[in-house]
Amino acid sequence: MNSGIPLQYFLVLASIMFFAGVYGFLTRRNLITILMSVELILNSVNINFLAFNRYLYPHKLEGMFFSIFIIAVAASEAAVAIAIIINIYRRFTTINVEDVNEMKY
Amino acid sequence: MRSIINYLKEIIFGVWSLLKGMKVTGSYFFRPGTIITQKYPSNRKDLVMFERFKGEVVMPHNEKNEHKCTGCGICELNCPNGTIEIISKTIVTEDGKKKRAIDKHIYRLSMCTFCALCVKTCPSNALAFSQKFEHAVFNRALLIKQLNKPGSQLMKGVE
Amino acid sequence: MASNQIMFILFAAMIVVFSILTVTTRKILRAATYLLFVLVSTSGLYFMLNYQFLAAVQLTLYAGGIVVLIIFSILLTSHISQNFESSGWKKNIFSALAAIIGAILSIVTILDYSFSATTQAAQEVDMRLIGKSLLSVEYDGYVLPFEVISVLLLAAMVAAIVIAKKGAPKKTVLPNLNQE
Amino acid sequence: MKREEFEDNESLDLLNASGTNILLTTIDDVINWGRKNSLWPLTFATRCCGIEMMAAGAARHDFARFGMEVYRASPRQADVIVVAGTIVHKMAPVLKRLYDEMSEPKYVVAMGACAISGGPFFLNSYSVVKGVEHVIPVDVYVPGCPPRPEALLYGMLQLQRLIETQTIKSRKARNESHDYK
Amino acid sequence: MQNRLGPNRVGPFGIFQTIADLFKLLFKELIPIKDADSFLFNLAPFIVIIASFMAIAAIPFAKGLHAIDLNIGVLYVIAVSAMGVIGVLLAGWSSNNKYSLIGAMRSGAQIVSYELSVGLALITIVIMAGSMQLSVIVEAQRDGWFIFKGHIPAFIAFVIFLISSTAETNRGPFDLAEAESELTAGYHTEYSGIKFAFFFLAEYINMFIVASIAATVFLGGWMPFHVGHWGGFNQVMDFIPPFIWYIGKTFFVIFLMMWFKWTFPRLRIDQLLTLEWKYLLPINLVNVLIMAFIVLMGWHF
Amino acid sequence: MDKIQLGELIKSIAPEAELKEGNQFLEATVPPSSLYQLAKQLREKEEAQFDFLFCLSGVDYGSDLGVVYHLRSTLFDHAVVLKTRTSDREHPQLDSVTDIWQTAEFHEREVFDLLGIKFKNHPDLRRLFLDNSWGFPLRKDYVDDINIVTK
Amino acid sequence: MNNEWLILFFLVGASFVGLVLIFSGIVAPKSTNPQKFEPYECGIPTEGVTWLQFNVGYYLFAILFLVFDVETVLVFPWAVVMKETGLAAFIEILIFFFILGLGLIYAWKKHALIWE
Amino acid sequence: MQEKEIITSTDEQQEYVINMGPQHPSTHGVLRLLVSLKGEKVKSVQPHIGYIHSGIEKMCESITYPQIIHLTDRMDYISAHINNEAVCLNVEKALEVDIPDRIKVIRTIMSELTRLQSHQLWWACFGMDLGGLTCFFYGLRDREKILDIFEETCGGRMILSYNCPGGLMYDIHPNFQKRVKEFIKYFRKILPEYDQLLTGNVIFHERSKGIGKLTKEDAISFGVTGPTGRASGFSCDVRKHEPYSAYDRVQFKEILHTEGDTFARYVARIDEMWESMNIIEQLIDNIPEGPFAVKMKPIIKLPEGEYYQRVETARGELGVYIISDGNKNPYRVKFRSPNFSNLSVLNHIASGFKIADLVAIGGSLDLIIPDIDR
Repeated sequence: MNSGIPLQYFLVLASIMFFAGVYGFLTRRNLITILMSVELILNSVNINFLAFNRYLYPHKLEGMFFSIFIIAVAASEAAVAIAIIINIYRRFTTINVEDVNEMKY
Repeated sequence: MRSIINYLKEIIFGVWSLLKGMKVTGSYFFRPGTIITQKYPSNRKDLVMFERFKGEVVMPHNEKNEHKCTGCGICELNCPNGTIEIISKTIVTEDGKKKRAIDKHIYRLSMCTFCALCVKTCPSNALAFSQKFEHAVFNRALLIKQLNKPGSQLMKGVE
Repeated sequence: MASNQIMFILFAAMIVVFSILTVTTRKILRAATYLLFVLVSTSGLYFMLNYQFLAAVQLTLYAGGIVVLIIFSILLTSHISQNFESSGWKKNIFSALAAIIGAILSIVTILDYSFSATTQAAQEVDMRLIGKSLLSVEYDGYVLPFEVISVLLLAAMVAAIVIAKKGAPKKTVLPNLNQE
Repeated sequence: MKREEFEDNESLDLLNASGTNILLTTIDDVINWGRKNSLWPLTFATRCCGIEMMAAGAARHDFARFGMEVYRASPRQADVIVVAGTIVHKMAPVLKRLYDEMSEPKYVVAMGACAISGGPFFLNSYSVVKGVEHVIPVDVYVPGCPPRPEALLYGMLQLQRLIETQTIKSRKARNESHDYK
Repeated sequence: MQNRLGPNRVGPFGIFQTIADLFKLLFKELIPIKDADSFLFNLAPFIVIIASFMAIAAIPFAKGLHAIDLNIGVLYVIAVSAMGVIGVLLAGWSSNNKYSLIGAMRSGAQIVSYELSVGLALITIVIMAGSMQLSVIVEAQRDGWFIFKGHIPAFIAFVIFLISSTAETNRGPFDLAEAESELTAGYHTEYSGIKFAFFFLAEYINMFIVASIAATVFLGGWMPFHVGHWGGFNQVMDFIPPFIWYIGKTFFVIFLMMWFKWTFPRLRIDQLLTLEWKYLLPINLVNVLIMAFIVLMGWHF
Repeated sequence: MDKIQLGELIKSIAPEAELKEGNQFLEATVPPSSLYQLAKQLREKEEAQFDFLFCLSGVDYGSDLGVVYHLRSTLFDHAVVLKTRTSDREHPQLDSVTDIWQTAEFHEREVFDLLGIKFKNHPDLRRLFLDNSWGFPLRKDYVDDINIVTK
Repeated sequence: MNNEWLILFFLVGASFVGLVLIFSGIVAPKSTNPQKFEPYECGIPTEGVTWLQFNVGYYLFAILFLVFDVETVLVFPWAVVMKETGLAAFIEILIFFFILGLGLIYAWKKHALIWE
Repeated sequence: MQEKEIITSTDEQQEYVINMGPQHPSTHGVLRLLVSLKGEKVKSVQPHIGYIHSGIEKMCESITYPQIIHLTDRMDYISAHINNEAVCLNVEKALEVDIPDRIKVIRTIMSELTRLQSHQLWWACFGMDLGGLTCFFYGLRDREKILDIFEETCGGRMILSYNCPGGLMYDIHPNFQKRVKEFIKYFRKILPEYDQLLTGNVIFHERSKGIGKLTKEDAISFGVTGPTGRASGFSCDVRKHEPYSAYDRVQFKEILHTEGDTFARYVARIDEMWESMNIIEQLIDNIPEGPFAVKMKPIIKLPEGEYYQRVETARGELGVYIISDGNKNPYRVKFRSPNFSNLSVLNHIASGFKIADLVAIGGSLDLIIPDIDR
């Protein structure tokens, strides 16, 4: 079923995604987009986990469970992060990182 | 504990009240006899309006093409919004007298508010209401009607 | 080409294109939409790898949960006519350089390394298995993380409520700023 | 209902005569069949006629039989605007805007005396528009004050007949003459 | 139900009404809105329709008659139909219209909330069936539908599923997102012509999907109605083809949903969420536990 | 209270009031300056308690512009009509009674809209029915050749 | 293989919408009236921003939803094997639900479930 | 400086104003409400009216008294008959015409039927405002029955033009009594169904109880009359306090509630339907014989003076204030319309509730916009 697709392809794909996330994380100034970049990074990691699991240890489920837990953690992280973001917005009416920095006396 | 009982009570009563409402609508669903829809255009043949229904103002003519309108203008005067316009002419009667008579009784259906003041105040009962209600047209000009038919005459004995 | 190769190329292309678009677009809700596409394609990849449960989880939680949450917060905080002001080009270029160099390095490394393909037969991942190992307390059981997750969720929920309920901006804060 | 039973066949013939194209006729027929059987009115009512329009939509007269099932509140999705009631000078720009915001094809029915000519408020009134056709083009006039629901249904039948006569070309011509330049 | 006839003039009994509607909408102008984000504005109907289509894929219409028989069937349907809400949110935001935005926010909050109840109500049945594969669930009802087999918890789950799926499809008393008397047409206020038709279509497809899920999971899908040991009766029931059974049950559920819509006044947004979070969700959680307990003790039929 | 007692009461508050026995109500005409005080007293006096302003109409008397207040007490069920008029047709101004009867807010806006009488201390005096570009149509000297069709 | 079917349905849906849109775009009448493209607001020009003022209710519920969604998804595998695993699974899920129930009760008591 | 900019743009200062109407399904016509929102909460409502202002008061100054009837018909068109009655009573009072009992009784019956159909229509629309589609169909179904009675006698369904100064336009139709009795019998059976469908419904309770509270003091101060005022405990029924026509010879209760919320207004109207049926039942068998109109002069001229007449329409107290200078046209006519005052209270009672409640409150006030704008 996964014949013809070497494992490396998945890893390359994941690393492109990872570094796109990193790029976004570095350049973006909007808190929500930063969060989105983080989600990208987490996803690329998930792909890696699953690819390794499928290709190298197909008789086990570690990679998969790891991914599930990563997703669950990501969800709670996103919930808290967005609560914080929204609170910042309510306070400063902006979610720009730099503006928020300036307001921090 | 109290609050939990109240909570359950609330749910049960709520659901019960909803079911009662559903019973009403449901009972109608299973009684197709309660459908009261009139199948207008297909029931057009036997759709009778009430005799007093105010469809439009007409001037009844008898078979000899005679009407009762003397052209006195009382209806025009009583009309609240200028629906009726009377264009009169002078005619010479048989005995040689000059007399005012109606030339055109213009009735603007597009403006008529069916207040019935014209019909009621007409001294010679020349106007009446018809039961026709299908008037819709594509051209507004068609809603201006001439009530006296062309070539019609004043009915004998009406002053 | 086999059908799964086509699928892989399709998904991979979508992931690459949309993840780059996500971090470069100027409109915030579009970024979220692109992110959604990335996540859906990822779940497609999972389907391909036959991790169907995980794919569904990905769809439900990531695409249906986190993205919705993100869109919600975007709806609440930004306006349709708002674009990002681009951060300084210097910063952009340096970040791009860093990202690209990092990507190239890691890709080269990955391609260099030869993974030893396994000889073991693949195990069919069905729900029963997942459920059993999730609940088992044996060596490869995950009951502890399973319960810990619930604690984590509880913590997240409490935290979110505490933060959100903390209240609206206090008007008294603002005049002080003026005095300084 | 047969053709002879309708009022005002002359205007219809006039419309029919202009711009028939044999090649497009069948396509037009199909399109018109769809359009005429699914006229969604805009919920727009100002005075008494609006109540009669509601009555026409209710159980006894049941607009829905003609495919006018869905009263759309948004002009984007409505096909026909039934101007039910008086339009005053303050309302006229609003009506115009609503009409403009409707998507093609759109039809206008002037219902009742007020919409056709100002009706009861024709004389002596300082603020009533004397006829809605000063504001937007009207397709069918339904006189009455207010018209019976049946009369409105009859007007809708008339409108259906009007739609049958229209072709892509004639609609185009109609739109161009009424759009803002 | 409303003392009226309904559409009856297009074709016999008005069966071509929808076709006429569709034709008309197809030939209606598409209005690009000023200041709207046209990309997202056009994307929204895609997302909504695709979500509906993908959910249809997993539904077993009759024995063997379904596109995909995933081993996670139930979860898959939930997951895919969850995507629809994103289309709604995008539509509302990109129209640059106040009504749309409020409508979208409402429907977003509503759909995501009620998704939980749908999920938990289905879990109740999954416990009984021991599988998430829809075909297996149907097979498991060979000797009786789950709504009868599962005692009261199954019935409660059915009711909850009905309520929350009605809410999830923006129907009935829960149509706040397009509450006509408040927000004109809600999130699709600015959509015209065929784009609007897509939302309309998606709404109806979604209704069909949830109804058929309810029919499949609770009412035995394409399984005929059997009563214990009445051999003759059961044979008569078997004679009716499975597809008819399936369609019949689906329409029965759709009819129930219509009945709700026609009877009840609309809820307010806060009441709606209160209903979900304070009533349905706790009841559902308890219900799942009770069901698990029943299964544990083997008390079910 | 009957009409005579009411008349005495009004006289005691505003001696300059002209009383007239209408065919239904007691009518008191007062100058604009004392209207507000009279209204307030009538509202607050124990024995009067006119708490229901059931009609407020502006009238163009030809030379003067006036406002007529119909008052009623829901407690004693007696009624009185207050009238005031100003001869300044260019900038007519009267005191607002909005703080005494809240319903006056809309009624006064209507009077302002149709007759052009300004009310002092009105919280939100804008035109109610018509746009700002219109004249004051209820005045007798209002002409509008474009819109008004006469027979 | 099932997965191809998924793609197929996706493509059918997408192309259905796309083709119909394109077709409709060709055949539908167009007009050039500039008024038409303005946002609709009951026939009155829009005033102010078209952007909802901040409302806590919406995102609070979205967050709660996310948390419970995770929980629902994690319960599914349990539900499948509940029948076979028996008592142990029941106890495990009891703990799981209990902890989450605490969260719900907390939210309830904190009035987070009341719309503002 | 940058801080300052940020501070001025805090969302506290930004008004989110949403526009409901003039074309809006829930405003029942062309009322325009500017609603400032905070979240979904209504901060304040500003009614903008005049979108159907047709200058009736000005028009009345140039037409004769009988002709005024056709304009009052179109003010509050749902209770057209009662409006006409107000004008006729005022003219008759001014001319000191003695009206025979038959006319009085018929007028009263017709008024009550008008009130009934008005409340039915209100029920239908209120149900639809709240999203209950079927209410609309049931309410209008029963209303059609009254309209048939009207049409048989007066020739019009809503706009009756049945009153004229000095009596009635025509005599009642021979079928009138029979049909009214049939209707009352039918409607006594149907009205409990309304209760089952809406009044007892838990969703409806949630939507209406405690929403839009109006105290008695405010009701009086705002001049809120009719069922709306009586739901707040303001005893303002003109039929009771200043009986006109035949109201002094029938027994009926003045419906008073004290809660003053949307639910109380709803219940007040439902109760009023029962009372209306009681009144009709007392009168329908006792219509005295006599002429249906008093002979009046062809041109009616009111003696110089001022005349005020109030009646109780379905929405509250309608006052007709006529200043006559002795001509055939009135010098000034002022209609004190109940809806005008009822509308002014909207901002007061709707602030602080949600936008969905605003619709419910607006529905419960039962506003007819042309009556406000005149």
